[in-house]
Amino acid sequence: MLTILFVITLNFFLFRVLPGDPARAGVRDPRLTKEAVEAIRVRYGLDKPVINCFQSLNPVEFGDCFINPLDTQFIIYVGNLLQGELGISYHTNRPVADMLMEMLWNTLLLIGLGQILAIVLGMSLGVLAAWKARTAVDHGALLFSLTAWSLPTFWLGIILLFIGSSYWGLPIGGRLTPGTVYNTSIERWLDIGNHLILPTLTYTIVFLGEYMLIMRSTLLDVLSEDYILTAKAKGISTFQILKDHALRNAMLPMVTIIALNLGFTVTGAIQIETVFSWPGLGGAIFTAVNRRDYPMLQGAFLLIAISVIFANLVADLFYSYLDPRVEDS
Amino acid sequence: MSPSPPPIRSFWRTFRRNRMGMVGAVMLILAVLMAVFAPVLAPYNPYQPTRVTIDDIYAPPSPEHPFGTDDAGKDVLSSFIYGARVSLIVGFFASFISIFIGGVIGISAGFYGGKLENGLMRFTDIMLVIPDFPLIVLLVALTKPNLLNIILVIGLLGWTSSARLVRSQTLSVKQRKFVLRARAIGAGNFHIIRRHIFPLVLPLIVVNTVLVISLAVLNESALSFLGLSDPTKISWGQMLNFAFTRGAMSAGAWWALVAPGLGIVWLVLSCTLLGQGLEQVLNPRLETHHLSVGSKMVARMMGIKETPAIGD
Amino acid sequence: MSPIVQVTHLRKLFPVKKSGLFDRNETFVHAVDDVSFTVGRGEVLAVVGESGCGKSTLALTLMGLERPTSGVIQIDGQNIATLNGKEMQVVRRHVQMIFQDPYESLNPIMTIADIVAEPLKVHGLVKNKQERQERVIRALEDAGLKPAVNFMHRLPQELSGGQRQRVVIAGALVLEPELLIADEPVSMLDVSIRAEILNLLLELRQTRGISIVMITHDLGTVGYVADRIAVMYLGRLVEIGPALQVLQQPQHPYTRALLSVVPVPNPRQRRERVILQGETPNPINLPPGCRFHPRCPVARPHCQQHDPQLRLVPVGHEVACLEVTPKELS
Amino acid sequence: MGTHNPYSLQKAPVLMSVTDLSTDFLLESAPPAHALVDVSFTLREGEVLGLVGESGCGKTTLMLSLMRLLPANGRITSGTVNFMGQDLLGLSENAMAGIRWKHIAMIFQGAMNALNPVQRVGDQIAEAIVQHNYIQDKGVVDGRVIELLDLVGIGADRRSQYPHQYSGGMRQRAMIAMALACNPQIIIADEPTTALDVMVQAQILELLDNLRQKLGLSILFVTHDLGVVAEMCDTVLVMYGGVTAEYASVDTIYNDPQHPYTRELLRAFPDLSRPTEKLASIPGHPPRLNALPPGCRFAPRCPAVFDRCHTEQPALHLVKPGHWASCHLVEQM
Repeated sequence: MLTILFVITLNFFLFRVLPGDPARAGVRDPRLTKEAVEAIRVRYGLDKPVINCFQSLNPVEFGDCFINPLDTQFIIYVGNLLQGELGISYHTNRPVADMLMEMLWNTLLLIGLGQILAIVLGMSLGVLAAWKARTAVDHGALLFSLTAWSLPTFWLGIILLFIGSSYWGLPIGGRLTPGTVYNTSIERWLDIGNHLILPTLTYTIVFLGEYMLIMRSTLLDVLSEDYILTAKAKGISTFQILKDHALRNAMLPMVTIIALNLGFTVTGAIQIETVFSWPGLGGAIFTAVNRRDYPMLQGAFLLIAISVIFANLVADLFYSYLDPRVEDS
Repeated sequence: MSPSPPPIRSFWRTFRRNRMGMVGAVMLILAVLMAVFAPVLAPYNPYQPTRVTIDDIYAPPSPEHPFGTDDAGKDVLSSFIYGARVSLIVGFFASFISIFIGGVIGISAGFYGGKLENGLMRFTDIMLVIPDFPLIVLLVALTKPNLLNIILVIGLLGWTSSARLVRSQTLSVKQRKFVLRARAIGAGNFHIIRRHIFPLVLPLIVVNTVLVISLAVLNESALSFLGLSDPTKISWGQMLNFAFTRGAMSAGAWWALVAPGLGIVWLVLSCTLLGQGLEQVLNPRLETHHLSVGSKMVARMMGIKETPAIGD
Repeated sequence: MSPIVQVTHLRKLFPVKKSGLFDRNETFVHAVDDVSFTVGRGEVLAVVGESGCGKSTLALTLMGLERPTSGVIQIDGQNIATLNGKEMQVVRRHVQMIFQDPYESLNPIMTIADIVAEPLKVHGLVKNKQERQERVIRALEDAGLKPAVNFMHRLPQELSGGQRQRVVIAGALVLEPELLIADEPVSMLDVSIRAEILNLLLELRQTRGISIVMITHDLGTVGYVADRIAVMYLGRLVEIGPALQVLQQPQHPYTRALLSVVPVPNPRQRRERVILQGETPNPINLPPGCRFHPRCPVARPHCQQHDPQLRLVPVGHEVACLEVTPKELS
Repeated sequence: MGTHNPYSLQKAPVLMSVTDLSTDFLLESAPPAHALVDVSFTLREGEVLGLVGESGCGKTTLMLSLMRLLPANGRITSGTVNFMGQDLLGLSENAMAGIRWKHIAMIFQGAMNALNPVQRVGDQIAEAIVQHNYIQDKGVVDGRVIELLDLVGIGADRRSQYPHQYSGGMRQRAMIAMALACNPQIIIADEPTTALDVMVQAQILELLDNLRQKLGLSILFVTHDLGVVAEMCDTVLVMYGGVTAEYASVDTIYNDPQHPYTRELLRAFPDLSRPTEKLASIPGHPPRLNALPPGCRFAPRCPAVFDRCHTEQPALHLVKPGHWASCHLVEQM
């Protein structure tokens, strides 16, 4: 809760402190008269003081401290937020909330699919490497993971795009093939799926390495614990020991890492969506930065931060389900 | 009876045998050498304006231009060699900033505990939740994308995970009995941090620095790729940006895409390997076969905990 | 001569964190609760008890590493609670501590010489290198590490457990203390080398007149080292007296039970064993009356109501039990 | 606790006999360490054999060799372990897995680490039952778990708790209940009371002794505590540096020890019944298995050492029926 409050505050003030008058930057048209600019400022509420005592923060202009705090930009912003109102895009003049929602689903599709694949494949590879520790299988998996981790996301995307579009006949980007008429929704989904292959593959490879490395090392740690020896002494088979005793204990650090990684997923999304022209949040952030579309950026940040906070909460819950020791400590 | 070798020398002796770490170190040294001696190594000076004809644009590799030419008809090899400089400078300086902040916050939070720790860790957790990269993009875009700003922004936002790591290591060192012994002697906090905590947290900081460098390099290249590079400096990310946005793909000019990308992979991989190797050396785990017996028990069996000594 | 340590009504409580947000009733762990005793000069006092009885907290409080909740600790006649930082440093020099685990209590990256010299540096006692070196050598040799030059440049992990414990002792001796607090000094060592460390401590008592407070759970060895034994249960002293008297004629039912279950290395000797059921309860919710009554084999109803105080049984032997009748003073 | 009548014990059938068992550890940059050299003993029905020694003496190696649970770098180089008419060392891995816990179960030191922290205690006990008895009916298994917990004095309602909710003594009891799950003939107990307080130790020892009598168990009791051995065991195997120093009945070991190490160890061990005598110590320290002295492994610390000891490891000599010791002095007698 405190975190969300902090994020909202940071989000608001960051954009007031940063250089460039939003109105002027947002509508870069030299033909606009002073009056027109002023009208735009009024329209977006930028004529009001930022907060008590400060008329504006960049450049810093002190203002009246005894005004009604409800009539400041900050409180209006928070109030709008509480109503699900994220402002209107400077660029498209559409409500930010609507735009974000559209893109959120696209991004979630990409991130979700990529993460699930990366987690499943990475963990399996990690288990395999730990089980066959110090053999060629282990060394091979290790080298592959280290290399995968070292690949710049966007570059991998470019290379896959290059190969995929010239040799495998995969689409060069976007979400749907332009100009296609779909007879059924299945056709439409198939087209989306076709467009998803390369970005998802990029995403999976980039994250797979780290999950594999973590899984391998925690599993090695867990397997050297005395309770594994107990299980072995009980006559339990290797497979069952891995399944019943080792994996659940090794999952504990994995969950933490996956939760921490969710912030990084956005990093990946920005790069991948830019390379593949995927109409998602990441690409939108990049476009909005270039266009100085402040309401859009603010909205996107807030959405991402809240999603990450939420995902962390879920991870915490999952963790306490996995580890009975958490409740009592 | 010869005295035992100083820790540095015994560290080197073990590290030398670590294949992964050595490969990483050699790769990193090669990259640094290439950056330092760029003017000697590069066949052309990429900063010098050149006259080009249409044939020079995206020319495939040839004896004159071993890596081909780019969209402006410039030699890719030369740009590639000079490009290493930006990645290395940003990588090193940004990670030093991150590690310094992370180290100070981590050690003070872990050592002093109480309200200070609560406050600092609260702050760290919040910073950890806010996704770095969009913020980096935004800050660099809205300030001016020059080398200093890029370093500062990446450095000032990249300390959170280090702070957490250093804190947990500090906590575990603090629990150890020799810290209690130092207190019993009457040593003050500053003495304990300097003599007992910091030296034992240092190995972790070293490993972490190397890994943070690789993250900084990745972030810098991604920024440049998105067009947010210092326009006065050639960097690998910038080369990729130009190639990607100026038709290298449709021209089939793979050479303009491959070299700078591999450069980034080379640098990041060298740091990753070095980091892994350092970790294995500085923080050794008994990697005995797990499915047969606990390594703790092996240590017990072998009497490893106790080493035989001299003089009796 | 005044005793080196005088502890009166010492109490150390640790607050327990409550999970309930609105629960304002704070609860406490009663680690040490109303403990009084003295340690004479040149005396070895052993404090025995099971884990959780408060003996380690007692040691830390004596060292000034934990602040007492109430009560007075006088060392050398000075109340350490009222001392300022500088005066406390002086007291600290005269009170040194030896720890249980010699594998853990030495910093693994410092050489033996650095470890032993550290107290000198902390207290700024010697100005030049040569004097420091001499004192380090003397301390090492006094602790039985001869010749000292063979050890000075080594790292702790190159020494055996016994040698490491000697380094810890040397680090304490270098400040020429008057009081040593030894927390389980031999429990982590192999049986065959325990005696050398214990004998070394006794020797230091002989040659330097150092007083020792030894915290231990090992009833087997206390008879060899201690002049007096104090038995703790749930934060309280239940019995204190001359070592042989406590070992051979224990008065408190807890002491008796404890002594009866110590395994004796002689298969021909059969004894009546008093095995108490259950385990020491946690020191948060203390039973009313005598703390020991729920597990006591001789408890009677009045034990639930009255909290017994230490009383003299014969001279010098005190017991806190309602069921023990004092003998005639002779 | 009653020591068995040695005469009745000698008539009891032999359950397990171990001959010349040797184990090496392969080391990365050194010749293999001989952690266990030619150890032999027999374990009869109902017998408690004490395995005594200090750190690094090979007692844990012996225990793991018997169960064939050595780490990957451990190799059994010679010997036989005869149990129920078959050599355990010759069995396939699958057949050995069938022997483990069903016939030979273990109790470990520090039960906290030996119990899986994220599994309910009851489930961990049930796992062993299901594994070896192929019982699928949950009610039957649960009934057996309750029965086992009752046997060691733990209430049935605590079976759904996790190890961290147990006290140290309770965990060790749960470990014992788990060991009894398949009615094994032999229990190997590795320092089962080392980390516990004296009173809890007494409770656990009493429990083990009662169970031994009630169920007719044979116990291989690994410990460094000579007091516990005197109270618990019928026979004693004293180990030093991976070899057998002395092997005899408990009475002989304590009252007529022949090996200098046994004698010195007994003198170094405190005895509450003789609190005034000065405690002796053995100079030096136990050898590390990868840095063993040539000749007799005890020679560097032995008070009765002579030239031959530094060059030749003495073989195990029969002192008198049922009493072996490996010392050149014994041979010369």
